[in-house]
Amino acid sequence: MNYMNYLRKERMPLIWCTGCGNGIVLKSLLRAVERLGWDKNEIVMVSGIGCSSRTSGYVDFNTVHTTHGRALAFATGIKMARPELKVIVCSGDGDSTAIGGNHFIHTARRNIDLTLLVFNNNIYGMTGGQYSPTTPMGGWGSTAPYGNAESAFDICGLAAAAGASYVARGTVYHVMQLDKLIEGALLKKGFSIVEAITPCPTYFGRHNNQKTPVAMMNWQEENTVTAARAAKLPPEQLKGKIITGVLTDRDLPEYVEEYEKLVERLRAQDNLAR
Amino acid sequence: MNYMNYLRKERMPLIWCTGCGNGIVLKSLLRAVERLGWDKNEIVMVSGIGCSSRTSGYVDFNTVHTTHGRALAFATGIKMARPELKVIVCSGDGDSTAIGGNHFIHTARRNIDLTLLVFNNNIYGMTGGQYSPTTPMGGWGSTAPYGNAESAFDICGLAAAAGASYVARGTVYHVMQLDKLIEGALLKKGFSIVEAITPCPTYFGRHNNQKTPVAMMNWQEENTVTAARAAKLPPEQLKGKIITGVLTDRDLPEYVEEYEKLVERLRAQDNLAR
Amino acid sequence: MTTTTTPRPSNGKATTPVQILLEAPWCKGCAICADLCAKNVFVMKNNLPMIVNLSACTRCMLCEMRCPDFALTVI
Amino acid sequence: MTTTTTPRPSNGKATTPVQILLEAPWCKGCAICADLCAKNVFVMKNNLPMIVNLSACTRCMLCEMRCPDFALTVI
Amino acid sequence: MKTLTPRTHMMAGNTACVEAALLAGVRFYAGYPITPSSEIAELMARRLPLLGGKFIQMEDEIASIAAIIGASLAGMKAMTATSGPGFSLMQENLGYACMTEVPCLIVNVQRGGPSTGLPTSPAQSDVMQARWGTHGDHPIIALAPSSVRETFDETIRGLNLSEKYRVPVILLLDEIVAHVNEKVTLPSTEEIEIIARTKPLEASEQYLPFAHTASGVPPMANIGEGYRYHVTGLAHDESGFPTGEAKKVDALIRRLHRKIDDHLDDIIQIKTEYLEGAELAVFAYGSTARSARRAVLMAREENIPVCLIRPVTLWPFPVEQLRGWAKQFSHVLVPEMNLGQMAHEVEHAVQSATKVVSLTRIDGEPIHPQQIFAKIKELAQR
Amino acid sequence: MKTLTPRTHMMAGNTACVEAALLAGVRFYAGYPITPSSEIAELMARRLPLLGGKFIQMEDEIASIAAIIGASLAGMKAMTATSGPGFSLMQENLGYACMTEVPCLIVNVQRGGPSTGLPTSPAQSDVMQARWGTHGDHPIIALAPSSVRETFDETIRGLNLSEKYRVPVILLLDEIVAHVNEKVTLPSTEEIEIIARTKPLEASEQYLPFAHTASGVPPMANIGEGYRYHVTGLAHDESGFPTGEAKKVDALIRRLHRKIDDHLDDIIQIKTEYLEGAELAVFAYGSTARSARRAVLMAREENIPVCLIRPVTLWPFPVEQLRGWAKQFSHVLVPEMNLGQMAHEVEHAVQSATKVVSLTRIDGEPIHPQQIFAKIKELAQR
Amino acid sequence: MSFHYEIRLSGSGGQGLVLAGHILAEAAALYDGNNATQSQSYGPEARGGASRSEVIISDGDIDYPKATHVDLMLALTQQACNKYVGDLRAGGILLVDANEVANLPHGDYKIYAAPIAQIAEQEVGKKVVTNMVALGLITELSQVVTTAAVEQALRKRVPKGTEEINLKAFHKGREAALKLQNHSFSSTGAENGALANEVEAPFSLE
Amino acid sequence: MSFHYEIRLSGSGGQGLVLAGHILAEAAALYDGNNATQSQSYGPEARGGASRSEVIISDGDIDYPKATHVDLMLALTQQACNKYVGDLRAGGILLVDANEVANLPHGDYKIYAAPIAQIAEQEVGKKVVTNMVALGLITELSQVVTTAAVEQALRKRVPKGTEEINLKAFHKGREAALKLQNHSFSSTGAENGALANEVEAPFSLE
Ligand SMILES: Cc1ncc(C[n+]2csc(CCOP(=O)(O)OP(=O)(O)O)c2C)c(N)n1
Ligand SMILES: Cc1ncc(C[n+]2csc(CCOP(=O)(O)OP(=O)(O)O)c2C)c(N)n1
Ligand code: SF4
Ligand code: SF4
Ligand code: SF4
Ligand code: SF4
Ligand code: SF4
Ligand code: SF4
Ligand SMILES: [Mg+2]
Ligand SMILES: [Mg+2]
Repeated sequence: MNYMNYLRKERMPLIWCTGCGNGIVLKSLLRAVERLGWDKNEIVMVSGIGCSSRTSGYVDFNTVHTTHGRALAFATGIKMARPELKVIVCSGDGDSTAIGGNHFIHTARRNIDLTLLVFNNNIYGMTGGQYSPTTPMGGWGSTAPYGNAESAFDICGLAAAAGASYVARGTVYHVMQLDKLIEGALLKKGFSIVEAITPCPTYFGRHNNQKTPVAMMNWQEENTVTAARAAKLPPEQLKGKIITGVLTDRDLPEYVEEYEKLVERLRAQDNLAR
Repeated sequence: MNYMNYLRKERMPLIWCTGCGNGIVLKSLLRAVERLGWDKNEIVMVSGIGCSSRTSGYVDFNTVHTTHGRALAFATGIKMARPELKVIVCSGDGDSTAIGGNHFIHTARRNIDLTLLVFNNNIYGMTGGQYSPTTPMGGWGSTAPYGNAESAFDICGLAAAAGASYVARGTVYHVMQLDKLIEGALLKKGFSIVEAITPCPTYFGRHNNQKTPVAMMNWQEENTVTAARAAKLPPEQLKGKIITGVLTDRDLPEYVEEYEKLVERLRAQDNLAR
Repeated sequence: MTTTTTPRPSNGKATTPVQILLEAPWCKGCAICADLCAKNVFVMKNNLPMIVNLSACTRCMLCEMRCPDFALTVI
Repeated sequence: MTTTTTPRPSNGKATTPVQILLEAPWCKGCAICADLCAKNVFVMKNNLPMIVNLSACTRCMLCEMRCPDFALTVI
Repeated sequence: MKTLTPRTHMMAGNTACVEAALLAGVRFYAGYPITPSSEIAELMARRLPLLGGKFIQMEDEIASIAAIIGASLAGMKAMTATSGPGFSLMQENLGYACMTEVPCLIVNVQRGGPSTGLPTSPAQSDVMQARWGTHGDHPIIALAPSSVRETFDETIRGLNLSEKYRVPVILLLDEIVAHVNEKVTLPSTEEIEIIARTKPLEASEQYLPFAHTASGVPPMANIGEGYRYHVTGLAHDESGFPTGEAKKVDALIRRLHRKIDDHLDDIIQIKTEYLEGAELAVFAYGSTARSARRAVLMAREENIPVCLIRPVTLWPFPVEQLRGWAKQFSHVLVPEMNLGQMAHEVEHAVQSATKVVSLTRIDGEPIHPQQIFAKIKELAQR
Repeated sequence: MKTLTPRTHMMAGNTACVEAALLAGVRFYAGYPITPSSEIAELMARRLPLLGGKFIQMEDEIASIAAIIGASLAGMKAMTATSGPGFSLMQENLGYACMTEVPCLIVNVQRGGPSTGLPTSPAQSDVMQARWGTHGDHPIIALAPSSVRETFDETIRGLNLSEKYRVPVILLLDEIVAHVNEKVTLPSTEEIEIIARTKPLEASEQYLPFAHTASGVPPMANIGEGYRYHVTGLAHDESGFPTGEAKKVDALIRRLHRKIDDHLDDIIQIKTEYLEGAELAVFAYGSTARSARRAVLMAREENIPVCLIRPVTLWPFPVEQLRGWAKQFSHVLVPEMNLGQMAHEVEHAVQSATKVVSLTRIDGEPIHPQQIFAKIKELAQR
Repeated sequence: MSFHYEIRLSGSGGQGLVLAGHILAEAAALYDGNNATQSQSYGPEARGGASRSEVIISDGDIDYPKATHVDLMLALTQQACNKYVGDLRAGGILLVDANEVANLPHGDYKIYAAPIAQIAEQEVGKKVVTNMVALGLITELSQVVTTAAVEQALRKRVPKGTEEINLKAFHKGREAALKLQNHSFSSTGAENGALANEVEAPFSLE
Repeated sequence: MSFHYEIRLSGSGGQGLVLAGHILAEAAALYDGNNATQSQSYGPEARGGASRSEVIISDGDIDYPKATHVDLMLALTQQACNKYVGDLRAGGILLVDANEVANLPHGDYKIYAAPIAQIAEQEVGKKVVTNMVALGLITELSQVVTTAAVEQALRKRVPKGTEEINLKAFHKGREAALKLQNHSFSSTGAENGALANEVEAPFSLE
């Protein structure tokens, strides 16, 4: 496919570091959009602040680069105002689960029809490698020089517990799978989230024994198990492994629709009253 | 027991409405404290803003009535600063899961050794009955005059997914069970939370077909199933039911302890280096 | 402070007399004590619980535990 | 823009010639394309992927899909 | 019994605010309840669905202002309402709205502060915060009506200014104006002017969403109208993309201010009574202006030559107007339910052309006319 | 090669801030990273565990300030650091610290605003926000050092003032002061005065945690020391419990201000060079004062009678000092990396005793000495 | 001739005094053609304590919307009476519920005591209409609103289907007032402090 | 005699120029006893673009800590050269990596071109010490710091165990400078615009 149909070419090359996985996620998203044949005028990309949140600057959609952690709340306003728009939110692990954690769980609870792509590089890339809520315990961060003492979030588990319709996890190594997961998310009615595991070679890899972008890609290969396979493996073989695939896919009431049902109910009552 | 040993008698009577369940939760907590024989000087009660958060004004502990939604963050500072203190947080459903949702999930993730009591009355009582993240879909709130279009949180499910060690749910009707749940929470190392279902007759009951405090108590009786019994019942019999009991109880790394281990590791290295 | 004392009937359980104390100024008349007592020990009168059947009391303590306003004490 | 064209070897799969295009100014030399290509089609040279074995290419597209910088195109 | 026009009602300020906003075209409300603003949310929840609009209660105030900015970008007139603590939380995104030039209305029904303070008591202690609460240099419009009818008018005017200048506008009510029920006769719809944002005329390719136009205000395309531009809180150039180039940054920030500074006449509303020949002035706003007016009337009855200066626009501050009148007065008395926040600005404006006397109250009680009257008498005798 | 004292280092402002804080006894840091303040968090994360202190990275800035207030209540000296966007988010709880009188230090390393603005560029555009960012009337202390050494000193002084007056103190750095590495010779520990909060002497039963003492500052018991009192952001009486009684509320809010207003001499630091006989003044703070100093030296070489006035304490504002000197100057030039925020305050203070000329820059570039010098020359010729 | 009349309705939350105030103000402003304001006060954070609702009626502008020289005050509870009587002007009317307010304040007041809640309960059959009984009393005692205007405002304001019972209560109140009109008295008052420890009635935002 | 000397080190992120600046400044300030400041600039939000580190050395106070009349500028990449050469004063020294900077700027500069990275790679054996090679060149070309001071500062600043290789690189740089010293030249320059589309090197906070 010709990615350039969806990019603001004059903004290229990308700002990201050598081997940063953000571009791979972006490409996967664009392929999904192309397959779905969506009209660029109807797509809105909303992002927060972070390396990954810079994605919105490159795509030729309606793009809103908001404040740190708040992208989902802005996106909720956009979607409510114009439900016919397709709203995609790009966000980092910090943006969506640290400062933005509350909007994350509430968007999931309302199950509003948005798609969230979490670029999970297990670190705050933009600000120089501080540990994030997904940095593994014991891992390095510039604010965890002796190893991180905090437990990490399972982003997907949290999204499911909060009420999201569709929850999936993929990696940039397994790019074909990622394409499918994102496409599934875009098609799903309700809140859909894809956690894309992506390398930050500059801060995460360099200090966490994955010295090169390629090493980080290979690490992904070695440490992931698909949900389908995982179901068949004994727990001890899953220790420390990342489970990929569609983890939750269910039909739950979607907020905008529920709201519109309410309006229609009122209209009907109103007509009745006349 | 003589509750007065733990109360600031000069602040009585309680500010709460007739039949408000907050006092029942408070009593249950005091009984648990008495059974444990804790020293009042070592107990800190931290609360946010809301009817339930007024609890801190009545108890003869070290009490901090903070800002709306932030009690857990204040409590984290207190606990980190003085780990030997027993820190109990009292909060409403709105305080802890609406505006305070982010601190809720992060406190759970860090699994810091605090106990959180959520007074869940399914509404914002203090400000006049607006719907909360736990108001059932279709229920009334002063901002949901036609019925709430949002899905509700499962507070306990969320806490567990975020990483809490101990998660339990009780009701003020089942007050003996509540005592045990709270005692279990106080004793647990790590983040422990008890969701206490409690009536707000003034706003929730009045408008949601539970006209009196007694009707609300009876509603609790009729609509709860213990986790033990629930395990044996078919799903269709559990529909709409509230599951009570200890829902999660596990040993996970506790933050303050992990931090102190880190400090010790550093000390050891330091000694080695000398 | 209303104090009502009566010897417990010898139903094979406790033998000390039950006392139920009401801190009337704190009672808000919610009727939880009265309506949820399995033994119908109280009736509500003038917005306050009035003891009408103390002898039936099993000292289960539930009325005390459920009184939201620290107004009832069973001893 | 480096354009390399070669007829595909007839290994029973595709028959049109594979082309791999590099938008050199966008390439940052991460080596993902080169090191992860199962067929070792590239080697890194001067921080850029250099095609050394185009005939081995199976047109799996993975190098293109994984190039983070939109620098590689396989056609 | 007299017959009144059907536009005469007993109404509270919070209600008037909602009715005016709906009339002005607000169709999106996001908020988080807080006393004494909650009635605005409650009424919106009741009214909006019936008008095909959207009401959403967000998880907090940060999300609330974010949602209205989003909705406004998508083309809806949008607003929120809160009080001090919530207003503090909105500051970051308020700055975002300034920087990205997104029209919206933020109502702050002031209550006693700081912190949780006195949640049900009136105050006027967020007026400086309204100007300076968010980080970085930014322009702001803030309006402070004194009556229910004026709340109605200023809500509409605030929304109009917001759309016209692409700025967030802050409506500063206080608990008294918000909650008092009084008799109002609303204007007929023909009397009401409603302004909508200017749309671009050029094609998408030529469109500069943050153009340095002569007026300072760039036309605004809504999301979904085919313009596909970029919106960011980073310093940006006319096209909307981030820039760190000093010249472009300078041009942006100065234009943001120019939008307001070049249109002071349009934005500033300041009302006076008995100005002519007055030797003393009372400068008062919001509900305090009601007490001040009563006090001025009492003083006039005793032939004290005192006038009332009543700014309805608090920001931009009416510096020129005050400076023009200042010489005429021996004193300007500034009663306010705070510790002299506007008195400081008055003092700055008049530059020792007259003495400024600050009358403060921060105990949760409104300032009584008698208190102001006593002070006027004292000043008249100096 | 010369031999220097072991206290001489090349050090950046952010580093000096950390070292000073640790020396002054800070043992608790909670923060959320943000450019250009992140080095403070990173250094704290490295240093605190080695000193038995606690470092925690919170989920956001709201939680960060909440955690330090909690830790301070529990008896630890505590601080956080952030920049504009995070500082905006801290406003609600900053007001809580003011209301509950909890000592703590908040560092705001200023960067270009509004909104995300210019994250890596210097600015001084949060000085008004530092004063007025939270809702409600509240007093504040804000300090703005110009050099690395002064950052060291003011960090200690800030912590001291915070403990002494039971107030949150804001240290306003800018990106330049924070990031420049320069040669500093630190004071020896004997030269450093460290102040800790006053503890109550009375028994728990007699203790009034918010007593209206003569100094205005009530002694403070830490959590766990047996005093078991109540802390609330609601208006409260001397015992700490909520009250709505007008008299008590009034007494509380006025005492909170009195604490500061009665101790201006202790709190205000303002430095001058060449004041005597000067006919022109440059009023500058933070890193801009460095350029101003250079410009003044250049002008002095051309025999222009200009002086430098350099406030280190920005809030409370040195009104009296300025007012005292004002008559001596034909002009006061106020260069600052914002649109004239302090120039406005200077203008207020001098009350037309002298003309105030504002020199502004908001494009992410520091103000160059040459730019100030040119302006001085121009003013000298007027 | 210009007039300015201040009415304060006090009691505990949930007694419908805000509604009564609304009706009074609307009657005066919308149907009698005067000006009127109505306002209420809350305790901290909306819970707790005595509650009051105030109505000012005037034929001129009403600048200051809070009552300060109250012409007529209603007190349905002792606590409210104690707390709010301070602003009642000398010579003003104090209307109390005879069964609730035992300790009458000391002062130059015209005091009327009627068993207001009891009338509602026994003569109308519903305690919730206590506020309307009080409204009837106030209408007659104050003479600042016309009966017809109050009737109209009341019909508009009360929930549909409850108009008649509310009107009945209103008229019972008026009748009680007519009986009382010659029976006002003053009191030497009791110490207010005596009641300090009394339970605070819960308050709910109406 | 008073002096004030401004050095700008430019290249792309990750080339260790901040460290080189630190060493230079510490050498001057801590071991030569002068004053010095060191500062660096970042792109927006810490990512992207060319990077620079600046050192000012003086025997007096350094008020303004940013370089404005640069006496010596190092450019390790073409992009950095284009972007930052503007502040190089007339007659100032421009030191470029000969293999990287093909288009030399037009101007009254003393230009020295050395294969800096190549020296590191080939003569020292590690490309990462490019910064230390540059440091050696600068030490000799500028003559504002003593070799001994730089050696001391370098030993203190580089990671333990790498002192020798870094020192080796430093001295290789010095040697290169000594060879070059008579080989500066000026250039008529190329159009800068030609390179506008070139890739921006990634930047990382060091
Ligand atoms: C309110 C606020 N706090 C902090 C920051 C600083 N900040 C910018 S991005 C970021 C974290 C980025 O991490 P993540 O979201 O994981 O994105 P990444 O850069 O790793 O893609 C932080 C802390 C900010 N811009 N605003
Ligand atoms: C920042 C902020 N926003 C809003 C409020 C207003 N407020 C006070 S309590 C409350 C909700 C209370 O609900 P909950 O936590 O469930 O407590 P409850 O009163 O039901 O016990 C709200 C919205 C506030 N005080 N501060
Ligand atoms: S810092 Fe990390 S996340 Fe950011 S651009 Fe570089 S590699 Fe990517
Ligand atoms: S409003 Fe509800 S939660 Fe609050 S005190 Fe009354 S009954 Fe309890
Ligand atoms: S103790 Fe039990 S049986 Fe006795 S009165 Fe109370 S509830 Fe009834
Ligand atoms: S439960 Fe308590 S408050 Fe309720 S009626 Fe009984 S004694 Fe009174
Ligand atoms: S398409 Fe596949 S086989 Fe061909 S070069 Fe790319 S990765 Fe290698
Ligand atoms: S993957 Fe792309 S950026 Fe990386 S080396 Fe290959 S072409 Fe260059
Ligand atoms: Mg990240
Ligand atoms: Mg609640």
